[in-house]
Amino acid sequence: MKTINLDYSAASPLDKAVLEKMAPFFTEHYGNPSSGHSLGEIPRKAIVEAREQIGLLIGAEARDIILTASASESNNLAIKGLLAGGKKKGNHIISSAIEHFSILNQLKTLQKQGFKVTLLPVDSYGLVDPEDLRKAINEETSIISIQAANPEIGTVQPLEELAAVARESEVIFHTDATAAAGWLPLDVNKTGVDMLTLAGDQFFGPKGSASLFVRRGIRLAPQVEGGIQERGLRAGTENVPAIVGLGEAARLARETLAERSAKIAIVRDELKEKLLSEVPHLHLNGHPEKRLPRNLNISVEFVEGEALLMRLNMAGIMVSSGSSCTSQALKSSHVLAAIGLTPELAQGSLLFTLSSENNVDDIPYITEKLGSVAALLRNMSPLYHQFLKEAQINA
Amino acid sequence: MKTINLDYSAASPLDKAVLEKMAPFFTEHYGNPSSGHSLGEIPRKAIVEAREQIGLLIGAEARDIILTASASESNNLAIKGLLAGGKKKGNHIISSAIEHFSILNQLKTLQKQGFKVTLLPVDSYGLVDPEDLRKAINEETSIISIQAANPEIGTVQPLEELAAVARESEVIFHTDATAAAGWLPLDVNKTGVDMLTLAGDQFFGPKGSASLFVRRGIRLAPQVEGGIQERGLRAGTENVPAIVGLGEAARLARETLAERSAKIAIVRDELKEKLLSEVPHLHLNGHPEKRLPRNLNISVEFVEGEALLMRLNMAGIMVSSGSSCTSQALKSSHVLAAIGLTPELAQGSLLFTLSSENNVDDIPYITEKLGSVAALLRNMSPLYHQFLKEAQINA
Amino acid sequence: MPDYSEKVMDHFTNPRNIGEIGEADGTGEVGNPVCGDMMKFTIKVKDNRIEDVKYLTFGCGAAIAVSSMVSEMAKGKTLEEALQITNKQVAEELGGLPGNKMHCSNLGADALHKAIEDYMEKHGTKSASVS
Amino acid sequence: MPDYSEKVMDHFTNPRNIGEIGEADGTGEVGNPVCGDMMKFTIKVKDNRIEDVKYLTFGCGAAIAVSSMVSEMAKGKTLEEALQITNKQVAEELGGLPGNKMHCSNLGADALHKAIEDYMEKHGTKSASVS
Ligand SMILES: Cc1ncc(COP(=O)(O)O)c(C=O)c1O
Ligand SMILES: Cc1ncc(COP(=O)(O)O)c(C=O)c1O
Repeated sequence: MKTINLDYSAASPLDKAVLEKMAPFFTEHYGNPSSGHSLGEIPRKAIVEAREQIGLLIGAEARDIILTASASESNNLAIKGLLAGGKKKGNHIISSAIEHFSILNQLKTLQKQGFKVTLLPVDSYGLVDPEDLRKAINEETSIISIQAANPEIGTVQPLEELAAVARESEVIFHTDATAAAGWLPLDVNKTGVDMLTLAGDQFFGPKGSASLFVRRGIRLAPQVEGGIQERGLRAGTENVPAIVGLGEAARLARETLAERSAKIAIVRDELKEKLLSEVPHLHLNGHPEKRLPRNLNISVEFVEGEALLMRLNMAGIMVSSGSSCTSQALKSSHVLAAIGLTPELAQGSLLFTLSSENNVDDIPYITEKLGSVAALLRNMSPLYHQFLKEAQINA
Repeated sequence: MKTINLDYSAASPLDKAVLEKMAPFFTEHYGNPSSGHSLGEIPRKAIVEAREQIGLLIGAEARDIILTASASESNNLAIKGLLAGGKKKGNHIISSAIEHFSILNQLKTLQKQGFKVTLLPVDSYGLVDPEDLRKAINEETSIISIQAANPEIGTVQPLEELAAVARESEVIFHTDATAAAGWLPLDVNKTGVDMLTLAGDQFFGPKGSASLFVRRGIRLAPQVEGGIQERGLRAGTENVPAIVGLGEAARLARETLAERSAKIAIVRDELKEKLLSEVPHLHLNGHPEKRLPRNLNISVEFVEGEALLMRLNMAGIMVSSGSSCTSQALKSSHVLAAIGLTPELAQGSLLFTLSSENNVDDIPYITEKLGSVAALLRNMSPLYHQFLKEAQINA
Repeated sequence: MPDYSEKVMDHFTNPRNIGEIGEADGTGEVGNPVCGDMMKFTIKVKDNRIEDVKYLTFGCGAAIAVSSMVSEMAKGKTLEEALQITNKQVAEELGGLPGNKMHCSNLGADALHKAIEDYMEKHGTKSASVS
Repeated sequence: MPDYSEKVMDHFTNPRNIGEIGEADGTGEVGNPVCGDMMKFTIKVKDNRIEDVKYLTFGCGAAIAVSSMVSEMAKGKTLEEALQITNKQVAEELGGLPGNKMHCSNLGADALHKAIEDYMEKHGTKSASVS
């Protein structure tokens, strides 16, 4: 059976060209970039180049890029690092209700340590209102962290406006751009963000490769302390192949971004249209236009996500869901709750994230399968039977 | 010109067999182990297997292994994680004067936060005295962290005795086994350590792969907060290829450890004998017997390490040094200072770490080159000229 | 796929006894959409035996398999026997359930018991042995 | 190798004017083994000019190259001209030095100046312009 992966944000294959660029650094140019002898030279130069490419993807200079091993690590370095090492204004932090757990969970810890946290609400599309941000800022506000785009519902935030509000009040603005980088044009200077997180595995780079842009003058306390790699901000022998891979993935993403995103958005839009028009009782989550090009999030009314996911999996179709059963923490998506979705619709949510591997030819099959799976599960759903009864009564 | 790498602890080539095992996880089995659909299955199983292999290398169970991205990260998780998340006895920490910076630098930070730190001294061989440890423990002592072996002078600590002292007083004992793992037999239960750090790149596994063994019942606060990977102790999408590589490297290390270590020690010993007998004014650093099988550390009197290193490099021989000029932080080795070496001898130290690639056939060339390079640099050394004058006067 | 046993996968793929008995003798509902699983069991009782049992389930793979398994286990049993069925037994019959599915999804026996209770209440035979 | 310029590598590989002048007119020493670099400059002065200059250096590649470069720059210069040589100029002549080598290793001009001072003191011509 053919496999149709529609869950590329969970994991994507490493771009073959990226792997090729990485390959010599495993066994041939394996040296430590800190070495004083010549085995360190090629790795050292390769890191310089990679850092430049990562910078170029977001309009930053190479020397302002701190290399880490995951978006989670970058996010932790940005917020905890700033609050431990920077010139804090006070004990207040602002973020949004729909951030990734690598933001939200550190905020919980910081709260226990005495920090005050404001989580800005979002509207039913998942948008943060810059006016809400303005009102939330006070003299104690040390950092604002708002994502560039949401990985689940795909909604893209008005980053420039949000960062402008932060700048007016001279509050440091961090953005978790993990879901956006490589898919949307990003420029740290145009948008005026002070720190930015990105991860290579979200745009066909290697797992274990990520970075944090830190605007010059901002002081962070390292979270992994030890050697003075990354200007003392992140200790540990450099993972040269991963860094080289991130650099190459960033270069490829920058060079093909507009085209790649546009192409994928066409397939995504077609899929959306087909699904919404042919399968009854579907509900689009997230913003209809302001969304990541590869992202589609749909709730299938009356049924639960894991069951859907398993049935689709049996048909070779891979998706993910915001249902509690599919989450490792057994909680349904906080993002779907924040946009006001009912628990039932949140449980029945399906997340599709596409790649260039997906094409319109598969859409009829996907539509047919989602239709039949939904019908089958609805047939055994007490909620659907109840709906039918109520519809009969109303009729 | 032939290259003779004698600096394998700085970086080693990835074992080809390990890379082969990793390869399918880049592009084929690229799935996210947390995925609910079948793309997550093979990666998930691969991680289970890798975790088992890592455990086996140190006599631990798979479920007590926390995967991280570097030894530095593991060390930071062990100490800061315990002090932030565990049931602390008090604000006292014991470590040794010759730990890696990923231990020492966090201790500095913790000191600023109010913790009291005792750094145990070492003797001229670099050994910590268990009696010193016993005396240093008080009712406030929450954690003891002493390395299994020193990466620079190679000295192997009496881990079992040290851990026994800790256990008597019911203090948690962490060991940074980064330099020892894969080279010396380690068993967390026989030695009675509570936490153990190791890193794959020290035994031909991939860069960016490391782990922390945490004995059941010990509570740590995650340092990278976010998703609930690694039982909530270390967030971030699993770096599957790196983990698979670490597992395979651990398996190979375990299966060949005794043989590999013995073979390399023979070459190392031969090199030591030849150098010490044929090049005048050399000085062996570290313990003559209780040392890592691949490690040799020698001070070349009257000359400075970087100059030696560069001259040897020009002859195709790669080594490193504990001199200030070769350190990124521009400080000469704290380890050599702790064993009481004079600044001059510390500046002239050379670290050789071998691998199976090295063989006795190269020893005459290495000896000859070290001899001629030392002579050449001594010829321009004010310290050597002074020594000659004093020798003349004394004669 | 989650780490489900073959038996779970079989019951999930081919769930037995789906539906709602029109004029049920007893009805039992557990769960809600917040926790992610809902089950509605309906039973037909004859001569103190469960003559027929059907269910509707909103929930994950485990919840569906559990419902199906419970329906099979209950059919033909006396009410007293059926009341002895525990969630744990159901999980065991299914070849085990992943640890994180033991709580919220493994409610089939509870739903069945509620249906039996409902029947007993309606027929004035509410037993003290209801767990 | 550290990121040394070709000129640094040339002077490191083929250092000029190594040695110690037996009956030197002036001697200047800087550094110590703690910081990692030591230089001892000896000069021969004739008609207010540096007729000969030699050095002994314990130190890293940069320190050796700096010593060698300073010796070349100084030779033949008047004492006043030689006193104008700055560490910065030496680094420039060498095509630059890595940032972390600018401080401890770049002391050649200082050692030279000390040797000139030594000469001037001995000959009672200590000048106010000594930097
Ligand atoms: C004993 C010891 N601990 C920790 C580390 C840190 O390793 P990494 O730089 O890979 O984090 C090293 C590195 O060489 C080491 O030798
Ligand atoms: C917006 C966002 N931030 C952070 C992360 C964390 O990434 P990782 O698990 O690679 O650390 C993710 C992961 O998907 C994400 O989507």
